Amino acid sequence: GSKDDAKQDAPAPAPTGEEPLKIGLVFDVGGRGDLSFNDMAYAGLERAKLEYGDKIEIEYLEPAGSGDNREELMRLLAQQGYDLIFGVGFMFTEHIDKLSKEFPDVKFGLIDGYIPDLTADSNVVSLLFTEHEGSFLVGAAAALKSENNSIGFIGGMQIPLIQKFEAGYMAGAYYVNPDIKIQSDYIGTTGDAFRDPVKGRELALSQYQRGADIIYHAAGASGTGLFEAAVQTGNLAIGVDADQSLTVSEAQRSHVLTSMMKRVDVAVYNTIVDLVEGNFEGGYHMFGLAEEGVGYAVNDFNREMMADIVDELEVIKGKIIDGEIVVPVDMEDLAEFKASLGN
Amino acid sequence: MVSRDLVIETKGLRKSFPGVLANDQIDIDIRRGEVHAIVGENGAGKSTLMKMLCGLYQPDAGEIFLNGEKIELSDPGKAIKLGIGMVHQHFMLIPRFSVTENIILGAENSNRGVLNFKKAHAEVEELCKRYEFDLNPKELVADLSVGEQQRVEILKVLYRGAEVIIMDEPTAVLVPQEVDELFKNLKLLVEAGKTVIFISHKLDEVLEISDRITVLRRGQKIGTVNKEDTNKKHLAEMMVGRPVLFTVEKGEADVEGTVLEINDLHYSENGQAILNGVNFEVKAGEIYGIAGVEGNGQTELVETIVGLRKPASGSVKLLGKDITGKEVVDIRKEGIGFVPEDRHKRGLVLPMTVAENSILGKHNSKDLKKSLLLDYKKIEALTKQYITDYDIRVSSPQVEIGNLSGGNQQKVILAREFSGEPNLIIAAQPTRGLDVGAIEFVRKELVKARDAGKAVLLISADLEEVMAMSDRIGVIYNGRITSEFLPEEVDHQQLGHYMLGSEKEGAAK
Amino acid sequence: MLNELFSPDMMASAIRLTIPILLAALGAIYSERSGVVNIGLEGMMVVGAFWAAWGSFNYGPVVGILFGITAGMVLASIHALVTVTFKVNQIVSGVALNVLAAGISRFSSLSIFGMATTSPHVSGLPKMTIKPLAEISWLKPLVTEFSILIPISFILVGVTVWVLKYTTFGLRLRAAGENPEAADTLGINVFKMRYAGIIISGAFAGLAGAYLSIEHTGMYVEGMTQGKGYIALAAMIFGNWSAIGAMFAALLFGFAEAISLRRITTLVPYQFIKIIPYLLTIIVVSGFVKKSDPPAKVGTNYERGEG
Amino acid sequence: MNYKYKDWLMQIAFTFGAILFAMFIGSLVIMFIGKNPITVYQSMLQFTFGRSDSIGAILFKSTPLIFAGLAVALSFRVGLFNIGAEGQYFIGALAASIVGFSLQGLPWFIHLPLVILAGMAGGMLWALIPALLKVKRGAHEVITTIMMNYIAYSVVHYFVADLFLDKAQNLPKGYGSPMVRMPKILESARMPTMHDFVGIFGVEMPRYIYLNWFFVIGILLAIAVYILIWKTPFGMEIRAVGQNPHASETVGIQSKKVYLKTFLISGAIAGLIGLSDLLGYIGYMDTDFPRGYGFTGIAVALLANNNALGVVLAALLFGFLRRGAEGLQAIEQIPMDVVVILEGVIILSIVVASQLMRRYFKTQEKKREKESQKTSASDGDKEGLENVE
Ligand SMILES: Nc1ncnc2c1ncn2[C@@H]1O[C@H](COP(=O)(O)OP(=O)(O)OP(=O)(O)O)[C@@H](O)[C@H]1O
Ligand SMILES: Nc1ncnc2c1ncn2[C@@H]1O[C@H](COP(=O)(O)OP(=O)(O)OP(=O)(O)O)[C@@H](O)[C@H]1O
Ligand SMILES: [Mg+2]
Ligand SMILES: [Mg+2]
Repeated sequence: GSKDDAKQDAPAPAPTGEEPLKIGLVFDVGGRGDLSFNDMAYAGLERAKLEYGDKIEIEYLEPAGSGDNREELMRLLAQQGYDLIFGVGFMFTEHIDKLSKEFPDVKFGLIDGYIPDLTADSNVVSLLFTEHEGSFLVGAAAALKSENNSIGFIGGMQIPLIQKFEAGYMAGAYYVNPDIKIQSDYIGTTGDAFRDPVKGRELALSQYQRGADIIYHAAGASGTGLFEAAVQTGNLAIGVDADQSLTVSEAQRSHVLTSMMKRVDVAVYNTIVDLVEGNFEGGYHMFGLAEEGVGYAVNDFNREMMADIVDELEVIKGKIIDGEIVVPVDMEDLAEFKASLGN
Repeated sequence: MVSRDLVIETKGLRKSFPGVLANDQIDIDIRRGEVHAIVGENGAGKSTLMKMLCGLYQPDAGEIFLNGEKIELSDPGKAIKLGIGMVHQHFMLIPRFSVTENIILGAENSNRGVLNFKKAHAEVEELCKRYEFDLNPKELVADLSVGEQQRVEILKVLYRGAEVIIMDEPTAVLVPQEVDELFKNLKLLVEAGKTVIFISHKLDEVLEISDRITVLRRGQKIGTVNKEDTNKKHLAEMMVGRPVLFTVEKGEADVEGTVLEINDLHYSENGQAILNGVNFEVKAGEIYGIAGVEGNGQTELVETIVGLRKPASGSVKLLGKDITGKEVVDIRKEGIGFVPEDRHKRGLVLPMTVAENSILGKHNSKDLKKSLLLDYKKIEALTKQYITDYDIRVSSPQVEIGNLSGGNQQKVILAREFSGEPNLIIAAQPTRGLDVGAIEFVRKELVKARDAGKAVLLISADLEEVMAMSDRIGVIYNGRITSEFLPEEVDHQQLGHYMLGSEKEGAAK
Repeated sequence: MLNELFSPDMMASAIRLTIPILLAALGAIYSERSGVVNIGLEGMMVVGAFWAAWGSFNYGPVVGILFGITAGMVLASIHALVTVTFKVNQIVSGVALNVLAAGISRFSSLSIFGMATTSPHVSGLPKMTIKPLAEISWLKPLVTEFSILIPISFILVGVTVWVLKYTTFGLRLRAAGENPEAADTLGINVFKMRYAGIIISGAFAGLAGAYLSIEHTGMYVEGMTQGKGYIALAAMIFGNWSAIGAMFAALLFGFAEAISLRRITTLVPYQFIKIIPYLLTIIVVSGFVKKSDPPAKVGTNYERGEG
Repeated sequence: MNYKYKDWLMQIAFTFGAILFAMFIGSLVIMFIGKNPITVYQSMLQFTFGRSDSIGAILFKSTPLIFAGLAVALSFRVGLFNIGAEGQYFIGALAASIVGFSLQGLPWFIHLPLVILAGMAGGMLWALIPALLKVKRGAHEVITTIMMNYIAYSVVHYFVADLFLDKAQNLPKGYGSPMVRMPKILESARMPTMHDFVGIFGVEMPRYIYLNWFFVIGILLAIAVYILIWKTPFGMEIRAVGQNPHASETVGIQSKKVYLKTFLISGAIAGLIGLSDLLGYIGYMDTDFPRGYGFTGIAVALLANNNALGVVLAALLFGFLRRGAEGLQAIEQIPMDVVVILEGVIILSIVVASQLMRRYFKTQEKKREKESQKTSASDGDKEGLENVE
């Protein structure tokens, strides 16, 4: 696989005579191949490798199934002199906090996690996304496209991160159509919820059968079950994190309305570029709508489907960027938001 | 030279297990159409010899001839093909299978792997009819009595067309009526030209049924005798190597107050009444024997007395104290020694050591503890005491008890249950499966206990034992003590009669 | 609300969720009836799911299913070797196999698909619809677009009952689990029977895995078995080691799981909806236990007396 | 004695044989991915034993497994199969962390023991339900404990994500995601690491090794369990009921009570499994709390043949493998899965080898027993009758 290729290139010393920069990445549980979150991080890594070739050396690791050795793996990379190490997911927050102090010379990229009081001089950069804003747009898209006035949401586990997706999505839908019916459910109560396509499919079917005609998921690999259900019932689905129209099977493609893109790849890539160019800065990097860090996907497969609503979505997007619309991040905010719509 | 009328002949058979020479230089000859008995003490090597004849074990040396031809019995299947079948001491049946399923297993008559039950049932019925076996082919073996189960075992062998039928201690588990039934069947078999090899510890039976008798001792053949040329005493001497006493020497009972008093005890299970108002009492210094055909509530009766089962109504009093329905621990505290009928299931924890088994149940007593921990020194000393007192043959108290022979296992139970001065001893089938020497010992111990003023309740399916041991006899039938006798009042025949349901006039309580 | 909960759609969902449990539970019956506890079902499902996806990816669904079955059988053969031949504790072996299966699948997935946790999308068998019945509205969800493995699974229940009860093989298999010594003295090769029982159970578990990956979801995802192997074992125990019993137990699990996926109120925290299947199982096993009645010698390895 | 010495040699030979066999199979896997097994093993050994931090890491990793193995082994001794250690430690850790963050102002010598007790109580509570159902209703403990595991995950999630989610993580609104965890456990309830202690002996353990006193507690507990099982009357009851409940009842042991008590003790021990991580390392309960120790505990217990002291060794073996796995992954770039495969193979080959060994010893013992029986029996009556025919 590509991993070996990467390794084979590595030993050859860079022609400049400079040591290549060593970049490491530790995945969230589930690892590569989830077609969404982790794969996006990997895509960023790969793109950097492709563009910088000999200047960098990459390595990625997957924690044990139980996830209890994240910190150890990162430390091992740090000890081996890696220059920049990514932790994919907020679960790394605490570990990176510790490690950054233990290894002041190593730089860390933390995706989704927030460590207080970072500055530009810190050796940690928090890479943060406004998933609720992107979700707002696909929620609006769903509401605009729904024929039954009924849509659905499927989350992996009910945790603040996923609830951000949920709240944004619902708000977007209500914004377009305050009377829309929204079903929402979660798959499970452990990390396994993000890799249970069986429940993903059944949950999706149950929502479709109860009237929803478009469902948005934030459930990692479980989401593949949603696409299967969409095909079976002839309805639409909305992907997450990556542009999932590109990765689903041919039959499923026409059932993917759009995807809420969370550009983890961009975040990873940019951070590497900064390091290579000598511009690395610690602190917080926000990836919002304005930065194209989140957004909705339009591609060759859904362009037609989206044609009639893109204009409206762009208008909404502008309003969010301008601050005219403040997208709720949790259920409390959502209730307020909904109430404000009523007036 | 091999003579024509010999079915089986062995020459110099030898079989050893790690550390034991179970069979050594065994030459036997079995004649066609005879009942040939093999006798010997526990561990003499009888079962081993038979297992070699049926292909279960391979001899280390020596030869086996069938009808004059040398044969190799590499596995039981081969022996069956050659017409040698074995009925094992511990039944090899599957309780959850029907009679037919048990019988045809391994010799199924099938159409491309599909069983034809109709045909199989018919075949089994046909066999039953021919040898006068009373069995329902469709019944589950679990629902059969021990005697019936044995018939299934025999049918299994016959179904496979066996000419030679080997039976390992077939009567050990049977009640007298069933033994009669079995012997009737055996005679029919012999008449039909089959040959029977028969192992037993009960010399009376051996003398009754067999034509010739071979005696083994410590793995060696001591000799073969014609029935006419021998008697019980002679046989026993050959087996044990010394004279054996058959009568239990016991003096007059010195009876004192009532120890155990049972009043109108009822017990039922799954809606079926098993004890229907049992009444009797056992006094200090006497042996009260309960005679009865198995399955008339004996097991349930003793288990209710010791607290393993909870009675529906009625009372059990020990030395005047009501112990009805109490927990086993509490009842035992009142002074009961209990020798259960199934020593492997209820009597011992086989994977534990002799020492541990010797103190089981007393493990909480202060004498055996040092603060919170068990005092293994004391336990070991106590066990060693038991080992000498009860002549238990074992190298050390730390041996797993499962390695001991049945007789020695039973002695450990006796030692445990008799020590600690119980007021009442309940002994259920205490000599089952034991050899004459061990039986002698167990009986002596029971008498000793009685002479020491304890009350002894003896339950035995062995009529002879009940008659010889008891000071009073109660007959149990259908969950009730239907009659009581003094041993001199009745003989075998009569007792058998009562056991089948007749009641002594005016005796029912 | 209630009729929404117990709609035909929901029944169809319940049946789909029943199938993997049912198949693995049927497999467990063969193994346990031969006298061997198979806690490695979970692992056998995992390899079944993976290799079925691989087979289907390369050669289409039929081959995929065969691969899934074969993979389950291969893993089961190890269980047989270790427990029957080497007489290792059956539970240890099963636990180790589950570890092994997880490692092997992840490793293979990485080497073959370049991804540790998922396969590409793969096709399943053509879905079936029973046209005339589909007209009846309350039957429609049950008879349209269903996987052919669903009816096959229920047929396999009947087949299992029949094999165990009415064939020589079944009789001997059960004998090996009830009284291996007796079977041995009757010339039955206990070891062979136990190998057969275990390997058949591997085939069933592999099929269950194949159903999950290629029939239900259309791809392999690591961890997609979600402990169904253990649940299947529970279903088999609860079904009292009989195929019919296991079927009802599996249906109960499937039904409860389907309920837990149809939240109709947000009043109860969702975590408590998710425990419905497990809670229901506990209630049922504690409320309606008949005396459970395992094969007499299940869990114990057989050794010939001589030794 | 002579045979003892021979037995020892055999034991060592078998163990080595097992490890060699496992390494052989492992070599095949390693060669399959195009690496040289010799160098891989070499670097694994170097990594695990040649580094000052790895020893500490191994001991730390084995700590939860000691408790897990003990919990499972104890239940096996009484003939029950506690698959529920998994759920029990989750609830134990949950209870411990609630006590750990909520009781403020206590000195450590009160707070820490309280937290540990809470952990044990949590585990016990979760074991109580299956135990009661087993004893009162005859519900099969394998089924009920599996179900209780799933329920535990949900309950923990409810507590962590809904009820006690730590709101004090001040994120800028809209950006990033808070950790899904409860408030941090107070310092007064944290288990100190063993740095200072090993420092006394001149060993300098890196700060990031979280080896803490739970390791010592685990070893002491193993000894305690050993004594409980082999030296106390109750232990004797446990073994007796485990091996023959009928006979036990006949001699007056109340098997149901023994089942119940043993299962509760097992649950209490299981409640400790997660505490080394919780109090010695992570410091808070989250939805990502390490899973799977309960299941690994089954392998540990059975590998140790349910022997309490063997559990410690088996747990150390697993700790070694897991530490080695990290090294292989980070240094040799060998995917973690290869190590998972190795783990499975090693369990299998060790149990096969130890089974062969056990059988060998059993026959040896029998042989000795039979020999001594024969000699003790044959000196009684030598005269015997001559062949009579
Ligand atoms: N499978 C075996 N392994 C080891 N030793 C055995 C085995 N079977 C029998 N023995 C030993 O061989 C000797 C003969 O045993 P065998 O079972 O033949 O005696 P037996 O005459 O049938 O005794 P019993 O009257 O008690 O049935 C005994 O010392 C016994 O302990
Ligand atoms: N498989 C075996 N391995 C070792 N020893 C055995 C084996 N089978 C039997 N023995 C030994 O053979 C002897 C006699 O065995 P047997 O089964 O005939 O028991 P027994 O003494 O007749 O007792 P019981 O009648 O209560 O079963 C015992 O010492 C027993 O330990
Ligand atoms: Mg015998
Ligand atoms: Mg005997």
